[in-house]
Amino acid sequence: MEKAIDKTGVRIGMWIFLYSEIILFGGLFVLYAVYFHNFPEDFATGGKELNRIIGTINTLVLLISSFTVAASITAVQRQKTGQAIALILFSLGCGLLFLVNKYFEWGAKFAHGLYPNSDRLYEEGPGFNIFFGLYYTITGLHGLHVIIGMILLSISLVLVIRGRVTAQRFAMLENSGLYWHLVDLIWIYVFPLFYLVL
Amino acid sequence: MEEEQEHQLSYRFLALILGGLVVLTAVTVGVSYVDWGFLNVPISLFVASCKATLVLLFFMHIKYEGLAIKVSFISTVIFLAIMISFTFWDVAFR
Amino acid sequence: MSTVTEHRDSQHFPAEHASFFATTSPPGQKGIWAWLLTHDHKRLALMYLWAVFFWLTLALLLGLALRVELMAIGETIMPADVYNAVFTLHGVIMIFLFVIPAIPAIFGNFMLPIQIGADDVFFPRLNLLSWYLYMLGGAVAIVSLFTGDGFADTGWTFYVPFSVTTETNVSLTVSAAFILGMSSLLTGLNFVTTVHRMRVKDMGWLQIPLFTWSLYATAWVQILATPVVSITLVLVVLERFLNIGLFDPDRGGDPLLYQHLFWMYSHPAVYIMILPGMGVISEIIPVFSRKAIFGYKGIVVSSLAIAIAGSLVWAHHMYTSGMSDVSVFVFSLLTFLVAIPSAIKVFSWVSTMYKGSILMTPPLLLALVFIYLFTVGGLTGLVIGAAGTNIHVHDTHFIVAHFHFTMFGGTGFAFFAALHFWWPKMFGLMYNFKRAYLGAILATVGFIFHYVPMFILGMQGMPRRYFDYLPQFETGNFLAGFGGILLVAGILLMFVNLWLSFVSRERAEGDPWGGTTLEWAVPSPPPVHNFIDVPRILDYPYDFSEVLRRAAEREKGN
Amino acid sequence: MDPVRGVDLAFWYILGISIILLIGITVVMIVFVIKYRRSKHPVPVDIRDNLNLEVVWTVLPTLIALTMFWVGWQSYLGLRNVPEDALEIDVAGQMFSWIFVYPNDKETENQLVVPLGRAVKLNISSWDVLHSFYIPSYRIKVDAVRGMDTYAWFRADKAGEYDILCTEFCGLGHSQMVAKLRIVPEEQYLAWLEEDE
Repeated sequence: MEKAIDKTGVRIGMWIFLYSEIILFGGLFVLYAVYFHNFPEDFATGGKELNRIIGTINTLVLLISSFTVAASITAVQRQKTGQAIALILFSLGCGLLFLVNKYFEWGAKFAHGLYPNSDRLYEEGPGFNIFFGLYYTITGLHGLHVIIGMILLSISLVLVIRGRVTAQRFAMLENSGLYWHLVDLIWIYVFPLFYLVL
Repeated sequence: MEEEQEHQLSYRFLALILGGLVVLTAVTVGVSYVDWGFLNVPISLFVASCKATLVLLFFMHIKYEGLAIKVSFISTVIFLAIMISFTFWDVAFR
Repeated sequence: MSTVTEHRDSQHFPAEHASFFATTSPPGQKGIWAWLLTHDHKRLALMYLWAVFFWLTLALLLGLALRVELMAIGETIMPADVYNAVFTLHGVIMIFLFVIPAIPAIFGNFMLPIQIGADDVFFPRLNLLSWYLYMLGGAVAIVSLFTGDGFADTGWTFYVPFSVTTETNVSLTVSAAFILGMSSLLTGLNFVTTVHRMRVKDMGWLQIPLFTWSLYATAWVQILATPVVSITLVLVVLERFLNIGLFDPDRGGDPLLYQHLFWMYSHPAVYIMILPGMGVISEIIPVFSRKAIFGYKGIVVSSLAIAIAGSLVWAHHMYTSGMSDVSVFVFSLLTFLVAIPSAIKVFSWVSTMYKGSILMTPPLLLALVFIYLFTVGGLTGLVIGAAGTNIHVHDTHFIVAHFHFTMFGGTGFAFFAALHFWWPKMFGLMYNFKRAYLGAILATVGFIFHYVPMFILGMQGMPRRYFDYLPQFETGNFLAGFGGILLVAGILLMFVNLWLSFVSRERAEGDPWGGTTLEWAVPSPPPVHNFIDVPRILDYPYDFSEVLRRAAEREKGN
Repeated sequence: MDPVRGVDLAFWYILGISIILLIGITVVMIVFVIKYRRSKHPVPVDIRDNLNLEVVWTVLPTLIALTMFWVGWQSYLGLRNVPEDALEIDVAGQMFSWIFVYPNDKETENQLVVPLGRAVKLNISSWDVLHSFYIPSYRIKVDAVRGMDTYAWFRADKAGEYDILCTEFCGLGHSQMVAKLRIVPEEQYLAWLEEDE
């Protein structure tokens, strides 16, 4: 069984997995599309309740972390282990920052009486309730993916430190990176759909 | 499997992409303060798709992948589009 | 069997290549661990086989219990709440633990790598994980039986709002379905990657055997459709715990959207269920006709067409749901177009036998029964696909009969056919033909007695999921129950007969039937490394000239 | 055309063609298995495909399928296009009975009485989970959904008693959710409408 690892095959496997993630979110986007069609005004009012600044900051945080993850692969390819470690650590930091931001954001919403099944959502009417229902489900699921992505990156980090990820063999890092980019990709759509609707 | 060439992207190039993404983010946030009527959603989705394309092509290296990944990715997107649009045969006409 | 003696000489296979039963992979594992930690696709296939046997038998008996309950009006052997839980359990087990995984996980795992000349699937460890997820999903389903307020009583469709409001243990049942979905998705991922990357160099896309083709098409549906139901089931659980209201009409939700999402997966899922079965039939018919499959390309294209078009027709389960008439129009039209590729396959199978040299064997008999039952299922599907007639029979016993004809008469009988076709390959043992024929005939007769009355009941207007019924439905229900007993008896006889092959230990040769695909070029049972040398690939995968030449030689030798 | 007749014709059309196809396929299959059995026909003929034949059996079924679609769709339209003079009655499904509300606010449970010869439009909704309103004799069925109005109609053309069933699984009493449709002469209906239950 002393065959060389078929990197393309591994990548195909990873991409297929990513497709399933895309469709997983896709189901929620179906709901978003339909309910947006049903309650456009409520969605606009709901969007105004969200903090655009935090949203923008989080977008930038994820974009930058995506960049550093992509760069860490270049670093590994150039056999600059030190740089790679620093870049992955930085990305993990960004992930953490994103979650902290999210925590405060959700906390603020809860303080305003906006949480699933809250009295305020009952009073403000169906469209508003649906907007926040979707907001919590989609950002919640996305947050979960951020956490999974961070776990994958941490594993890759350990492997890099131990010298198990090398310029010849970096499938694990590459796949964690792909996963991380996917998380970014989904946020790229979540951001305008929730924070910027008018 | 011997033609396995690894594509290496320079830091400078990746940073350039990041720059593009940041600019597009600024555009979409800026645009959102203006009311374009029913064009609001298409515009922000268009900008988002530009960003997504950049991430896919370069950060995710799809530009350098073989046909299998490219075709299957596009099929996935088409399937997603069908899921959303075919639901509207019902929702839009009810 | 004396009638089937055209085996390749066992001398072709040197004795030192011990079977995969005797060699562990990874090496050095002992006892039970040699199975529980194995990476070998063949061992995993057998592990699936035993698990599937268990679930299938359980679900068959549950189904029989349902029909016995219905044989007479009023409560006979179980009360209504038990009945509701039992039909849900029957559906959940049959769909998620038998019909979806059976053929891909058992025969796909075993044959797909061999058919393309590979040593194993691309991700062997992931394959093991899929098996554990499968077992975990089954375990969760069992746990949900005995915890909380009992097994879900919603039917396997889990329609909201009922599934959100009912007291029973829907959350756990749904989690089982979610885990099983993961398992099937990972198997699909593995198959696609394997087919793309591990084919023997000489094997082009149009030299891939049809069974592998059908699994490849299925795998894509598994990958792209399964996540939809995963997220939908997650939403049901979230609704139950957090009461978000995404499907609650009082709070802006639309219960019909649940149905859209559910069928977006579950309609393609019926093609996940049937396509591998069609692949099995496409292998069996040419082998026993000793003749090239008629229209290889047509079958490949129709497999892909079914996979693609099958994803466009989900809302034909919803004509009466109150969705828009435009939607009914579009989905009805598309439904009729999806019928065509299935028809093409049936025509191709039948034409394959034209001017062939046909040898009757249990697998062939079961394959012919498949064609008959599946055709009935498909044709009654036309009644259901048409908008006006659908309204009358929707959610009645007509539907029950229709989907059992396709899923059980189709996939179920394809599964039995595959068992009898590949059993000698998997174990190196041949079973008794007489008992196999008897079991198959009994099951077929029972099947027809069981489900044809249900068509009539449905036309008369008896709804499905009915614990009790009006007097006019009594005769039909009695007949159906009677047929059910025959059916289960026939199937159990088939299983017992296969089991008895372990007792009689009649050796089967590497190629007992005279097949052309690669699994017949390796010993039975195959060694742990499937191929010693790079196998030779036929230009056309169903070229029987070699098989005929060998048969002629042996004729001369006699 | 009367909608019931339309649906029945569609049934006969589709089932008829299906039965012919089924018999054809089955007979051909059996004939081949017997005629070309190995003991009589040891050497097969190598036929791999035939483009013309394949095109024919793709195009022809497509055309047949399209006519079936059309017949089915026309009969569906019959069920959906309500005559203007229809008598409107509100129907609500609940666990586990059907509630009928008449134009004069008379309310009945599990009993639908309508005048002979009139078209009747039923506006259907649900008070709790999904139900499905089904009158087999009139080939109508539509789900009762909370928060949504659906409808079905039929022409009460023959006096008598008919079954009304629930076809969407709704819980423990699903199979007990049976109501009666009574079609009575106009004057009897009017008298019934005024009496208190």
